[in-house]
Amino acid sequence: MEAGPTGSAAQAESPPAVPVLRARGLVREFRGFRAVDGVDLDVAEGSVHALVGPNGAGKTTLFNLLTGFLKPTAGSVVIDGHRELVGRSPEAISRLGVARSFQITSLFPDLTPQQHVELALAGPTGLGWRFWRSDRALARFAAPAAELLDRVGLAGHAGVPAGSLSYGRKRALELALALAMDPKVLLLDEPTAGMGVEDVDRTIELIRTIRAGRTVVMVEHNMNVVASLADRVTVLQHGKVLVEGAYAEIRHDPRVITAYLGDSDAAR
Amino acid sequence: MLRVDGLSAWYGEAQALREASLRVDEGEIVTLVGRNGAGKTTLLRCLMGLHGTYGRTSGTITLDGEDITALPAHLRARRGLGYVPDDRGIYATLSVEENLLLAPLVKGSAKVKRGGPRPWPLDRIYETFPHLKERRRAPGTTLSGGEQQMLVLARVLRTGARLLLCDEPTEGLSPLFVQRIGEILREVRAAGTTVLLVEQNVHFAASVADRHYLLAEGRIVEALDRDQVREREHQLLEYLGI
Amino acid sequence: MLQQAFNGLVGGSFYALLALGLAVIFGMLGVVNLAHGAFYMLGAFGAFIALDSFGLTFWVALALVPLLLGVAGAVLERLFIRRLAPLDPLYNFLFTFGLALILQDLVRREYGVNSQPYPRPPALEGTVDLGLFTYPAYQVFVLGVSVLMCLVVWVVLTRTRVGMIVRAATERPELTRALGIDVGRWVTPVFGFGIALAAFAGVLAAPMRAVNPLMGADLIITVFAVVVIGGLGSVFGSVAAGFAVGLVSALGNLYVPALSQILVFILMAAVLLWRPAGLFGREEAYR
Amino acid sequence: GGGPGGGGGAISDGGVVLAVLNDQSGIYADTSGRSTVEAVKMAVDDYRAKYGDQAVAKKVEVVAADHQNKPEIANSKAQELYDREHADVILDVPTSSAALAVATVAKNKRKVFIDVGAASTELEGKACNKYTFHYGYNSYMLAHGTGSEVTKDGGENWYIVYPDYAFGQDMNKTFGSAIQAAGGTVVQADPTPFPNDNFSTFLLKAPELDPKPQVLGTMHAGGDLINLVKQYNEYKLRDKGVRLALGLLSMSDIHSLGPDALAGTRYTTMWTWTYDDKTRAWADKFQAKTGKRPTSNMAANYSAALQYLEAVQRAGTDNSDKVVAQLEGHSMEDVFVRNGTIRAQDHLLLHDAYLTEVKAASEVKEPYDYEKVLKTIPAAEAFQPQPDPACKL
Amino acid sequence: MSRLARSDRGGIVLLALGLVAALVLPWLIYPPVALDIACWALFAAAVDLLLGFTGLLSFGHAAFWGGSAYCTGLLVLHGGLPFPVAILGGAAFAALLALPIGYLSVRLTGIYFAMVTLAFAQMLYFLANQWRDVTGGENGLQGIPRELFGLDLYDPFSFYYAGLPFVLAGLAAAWRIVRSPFGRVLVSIRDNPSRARALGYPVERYRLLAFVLSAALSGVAGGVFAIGHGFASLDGLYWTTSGQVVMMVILGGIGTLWGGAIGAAIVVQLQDFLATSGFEGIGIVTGTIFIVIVLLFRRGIWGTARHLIAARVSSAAGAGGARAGSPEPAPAPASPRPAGGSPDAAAGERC
Ligand SMILES: Nc1ncnc2c1ncn2[C@@H]1O[C@H](COP(=O)(O)OP(=O)(O)OP(=O)(O)O)[C@@H](O)[C@H]1O
Ligand SMILES: Nc1ncnc2c1ncn2[C@@H]1O[C@H](COP(=O)(O)OP(=O)(O)OP(=O)(O)O)[C@@H](O)[C@H]1O
Ligand SMILES: [Mg+2]
Ligand SMILES: [Mg+2]
Repeated sequence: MEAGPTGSAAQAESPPAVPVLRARGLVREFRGFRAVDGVDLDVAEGSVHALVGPNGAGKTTLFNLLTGFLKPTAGSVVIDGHRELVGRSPEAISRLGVARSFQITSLFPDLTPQQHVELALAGPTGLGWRFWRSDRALARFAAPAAELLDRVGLAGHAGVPAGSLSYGRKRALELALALAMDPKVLLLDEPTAGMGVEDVDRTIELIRTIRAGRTVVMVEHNMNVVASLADRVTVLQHGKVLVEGAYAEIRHDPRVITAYLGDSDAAR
Repeated sequence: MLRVDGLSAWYGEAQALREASLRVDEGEIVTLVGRNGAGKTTLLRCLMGLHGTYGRTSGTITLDGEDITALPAHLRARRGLGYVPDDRGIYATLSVEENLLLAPLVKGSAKVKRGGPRPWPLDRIYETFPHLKERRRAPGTTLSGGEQQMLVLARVLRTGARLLLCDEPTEGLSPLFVQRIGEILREVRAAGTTVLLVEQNVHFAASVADRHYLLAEGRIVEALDRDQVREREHQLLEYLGI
Repeated sequence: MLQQAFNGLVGGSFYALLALGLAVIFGMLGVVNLAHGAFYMLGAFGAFIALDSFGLTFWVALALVPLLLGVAGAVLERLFIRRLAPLDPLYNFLFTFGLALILQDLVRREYGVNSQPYPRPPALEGTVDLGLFTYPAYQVFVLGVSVLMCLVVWVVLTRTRVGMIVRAATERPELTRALGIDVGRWVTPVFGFGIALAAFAGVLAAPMRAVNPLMGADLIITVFAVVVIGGLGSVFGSVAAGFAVGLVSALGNLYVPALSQILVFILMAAVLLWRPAGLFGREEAYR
Repeated sequence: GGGPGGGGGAISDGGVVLAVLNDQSGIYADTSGRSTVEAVKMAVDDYRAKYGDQAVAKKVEVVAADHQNKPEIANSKAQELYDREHADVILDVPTSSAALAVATVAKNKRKVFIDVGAASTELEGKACNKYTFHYGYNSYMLAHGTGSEVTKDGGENWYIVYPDYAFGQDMNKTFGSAIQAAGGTVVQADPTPFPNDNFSTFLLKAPELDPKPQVLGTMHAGGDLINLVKQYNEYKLRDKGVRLALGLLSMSDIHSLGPDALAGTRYTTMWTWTYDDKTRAWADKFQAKTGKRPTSNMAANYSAALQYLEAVQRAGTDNSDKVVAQLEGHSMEDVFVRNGTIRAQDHLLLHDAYLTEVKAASEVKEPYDYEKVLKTIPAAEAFQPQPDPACKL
Repeated sequence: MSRLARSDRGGIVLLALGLVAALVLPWLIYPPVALDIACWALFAAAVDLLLGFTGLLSFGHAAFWGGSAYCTGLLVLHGGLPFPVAILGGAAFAALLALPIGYLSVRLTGIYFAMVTLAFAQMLYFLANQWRDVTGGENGLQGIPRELFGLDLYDPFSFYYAGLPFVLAGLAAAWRIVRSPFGRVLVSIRDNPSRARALGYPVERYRLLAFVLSAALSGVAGGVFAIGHGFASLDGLYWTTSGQVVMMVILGGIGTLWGGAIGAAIVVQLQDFLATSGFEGIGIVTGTIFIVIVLLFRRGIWGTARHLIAARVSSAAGAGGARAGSPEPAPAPASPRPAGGSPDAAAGERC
């Protein structure tokens, strides 16, 4: 599928006023090595914002900083214009409506996809603390969970332990989990990596449907995906922002081409 | 060089490979394509002798005329098989450089004829992958996803393995680097290395491969030969749902 | 005061040697060896038996006993530890717990609970002048030998290929095999070596400590605390913490004797509060 | 055993059952343990030999149980011994916590319990009861004799180190008051961790104290004691003018360290097999049966069993209350007990104790002949002069 | 879901059987021993709650069992409270104690957690040993009366029935916890903590609550035990107590909850037997049991039985196609080698 800028141009029409997620001067050092080096980032409400950049540019680290999995050496992250995220635990941040998927699949090998999603749905309700209730209370999430699994194409695998799913299906389940949390801001770390072409397309469709009413930030190396989904693209290099703009703008930027895209289209 | 005859593999009761047979000749790049869950990873693991912990297998694997079906993994590696696993397989407890230096070089012996690919010296690796040089003292798993992918590829290149079994080596790599990998694969082939490649990125697969095997539900359903590749690429893509 | 500090270091030598053995074994094999204390005890008994039944001197025992027990450890690894290695590490923890009980009881049945006599080696009877103070020669020897031992092990593990392979084999045995390394060949000697270290500490202890079946049982818990303080799985941390804990408990005995029993644990709690992974422990990376 | 207080008739359940409940697998297994059972059997033999057909207890059985040093096992086992094995008396119980637990059982079941091995004075203090007797020694006896005698012998200034648990704390207290009463001073008393294997801190400190102590008093036992003495010698404190006095020393400890390590060290004991011809004769008999020399604890159990049987004989029954009445205030004399009386107010056996010194290796003539009695401490001085007011029988 | 329902029904039958067994126990064996079994069974269930369902092996649960024993005893002795209240007080104390210990320990997992809890329990042991005025030191806290409103429950037979309700209530609570939404979260945390975190579950706090609940249940067990024996001793705080309860759990089967009761019955009976057998090798016997279970018998008794039954049921159902894994909490504790996380380790041999 040859995707052009057309798809994204249509959606880029409504430039929103307030950035829902705003990072200022984010720095993260690992024993003197600056993986993220003074990144400013504004993610507009309701947009799909892609983060691209060469390997090791600091994308995943930036994700970790945004979601509280790592503490920044310096800088701040604000959600909704007033709520500071730095200093909060990952779970607190996820309760504030910022959910993420992992670049490297991370699931509960013994639980079924159905149970995974139920668990994710139950998270914000506080049901998880009720040690005096029967676990049948979780049944009320069964139907929505099944529906979600259907949406990511896992309907036929809802009852199998996740450990025995193939890689691509695990990725789909990752996505379902992020969705289940119904986040305001959804951070997807390479959602299509390792997926077959068919699944990639389905995932693009899926992200398109779920973006309604929420903001999506994604790290992606697949330019087709970026092209067809992203309203805005930030290119990172060496922990700094190299360029930011719509896909159509950055794809011809010579700096981006030398640092990242390369000149051939061997990349899909 | 490599022959696989009637290879089947099970996970417990579930069969993941069904009588798969294939052949890889010296100096070619052969790809194995198929949808998620088709059994590609399983096949590579069987070739490497790593399926034993999951379940049973049957069939025979022959390398340079020697039946290696019952050979333990480390001896297969010494015979010249180099494995790039799909989960990368970086050691957290080793530094990047140690990750590189860990695997012993493939040496010529009575059983292994030499003359094929040379092991890559460390300098050449660092030249090719400058990222790795920069981070060579860091613990392996602190590398970014893409950097880890480079590291595993570099690791097998350094040993001078004669037959690379690569499970989705381009996954998570930037477009620029996917090109680089393509170049590297062509380069090592020129130096005499044989490659069996599992790929999802069909464009990439088509751009490097001499031949394709198509895997579906654990069966080899199609084999496209060197000359057929170009003309039937279209058909192939169609098959994969593109 | 200085003398007290020195004494603390001597006491710390035993912690350090035991912690080192523990760290080598579980940093490398992922096995927490609860029988480590029992092997320390066997080391001391080995020295005693060597002298009592075979007339072998301390010096011979110092070389021979760790060797023999190291071999025994290797056999143990081959027969049992290896079978449990692919499973949750808790199984090996429990296995070695059972082993410790058995070893202790076997020795007790044979030799009783009372301590066995063991003299100091004649060459180290006297005292040495250390400039600021004089000190029993044997204790100076113990400190010197342990420091040396720890240094050697540390260098081997971090600077040599052996250490690298062992670390790799610990983390991903399957994959390591696929890279052409015969993992099984490496793991066994490393386990044996860890045991030999414990036995070595035991032989060193025989002339200055009570040689009885229970001598290792209580020590081992303190050594656990030492390992936790030093940083989980960090060889360097374990050794450093071993000496540090020796120092702290010697000074604790001097200034706050009432607290001295729990000082180590208080120290451990403080370290955990401040750095959950221990002083030299590694933090997790999220991808 | 007979029903509590009931019946009055001769022997219940067809015989007298003596139960030895002690540690057969833990730290007391050597000083007490299974050899103690042999000692008790010897008492039964001697009783039979003495009374023959006249014996009230025609059938005497000895049973044994291992409490593994766990008070809860001692507790359940004691109940079981009384209920199911029909034990008429339980003997030994060398661990204080276990002994106290068994005392409660004895009280509730109204069956006799003669504790031999435990050092706690609580048995004749607030935990005392009508059916429980404390036989042999206690921490007062161990500490008081040594404390006052060594002080009188010129050891005026003391540095005391004691293990920081009940036994050590008691010993420290009694030692302190004995030393003071004899005109000495305790320069300092330090608790040490328990268990501990490194006493260097204390040993380095000892000669530096002001005024310099002449005596290092240690209240340790078992492995800790061995550690301490080994290190005491390592630092050559004797050469620096600091003598060693011990709270508790057993024959096997001396054996572990070798007599030279301890030569000249003083301590108090309730019995030693080398005391006189009578004790030696008994020890020979014991060795013939078990292959070992008897510890004082084994001898004490022999004596306790014998005296119990004698009391049954006098009472003409094994009824607990009647036997207790026979034991209370009774004066006795045997191979273990010299000048003994069981004090009626607190059921503590008062008897002679011995201030003892370890022989130098050159004086040792045969294996385990390590102890030299310096002075007999008369029964009236050896134990607490007054019963603990907390004891209400 | 129907599968779950079926296993629930089977569970009820088993529950009834267990209840009957609990009720007739003192008729079958010596009543004080029966009470010991009941207490240890609850203790084992509490430890299994942590080991089998949260993936944390505590080697320091003696702290809660023994700590509660002391507290219960003190409340009766000095507070003059009726023992049922004192037992609850003891459990509350254990829970309180578990807060700081848990707070420091739950950040660690696997064997490190075991080591740290072991060390803390040992610290408590030393404290109790030294703090003699309150605890009685090594002599223990003796002579705890057990009467209720003037009723003397000294007879172990009648006391068994006074203590049993506590044990049963504790077991029921453990069961409820495991089969609650909370329990489900615990299992997921056990399997992949950082994933659970990303789903919005504060992992440490969940572990801490599990730890505290487990401690409270251990406290109930320890309290009943103390009243039952009439004393609290240092021994209850010693690490061998922790070792013993872990042994019961693995003997019965990790993650089976009820297996612990079987383990408790066997170990207590064995100990009782060894005490009079004349075989002076309790350590050899216990050690051998440990080794044998760990090497050959990892599912434990209950686990093996359940596995066999499950296998028969599924083969009877003629399950075709892909074999679904058990939806119930896995019998094995935390996934093998949590550090590696690679599939080659994770999917490795399961017991
Ligand atoms: N550890 C396992 N246990 C049980 N079943 C497994 C396991 N690993 C894989 N499978 C199953 O085996 C089949 C083949 O899996 P495999 O991983 O080989 O597929 P793949 O072709 O590599 O897929 P992908 O492109 O997603 O990596 C799948 O149906 C999968 O669910
Ligand atoms: N815990 C860590 N300790 C040390 N260095 C780290 C750590 N985590 C990441 N790094 C380094 O920071 C840099 C950025 O890593 P990051 O994972 O953010 O890259 P990325 O942009 O996501 O790359 P990719 O596309 O390959 O996944 C890398 O060079 C990596 O080695
Ligand atoms: Mg990344
Ligand atoms: Mg795959």
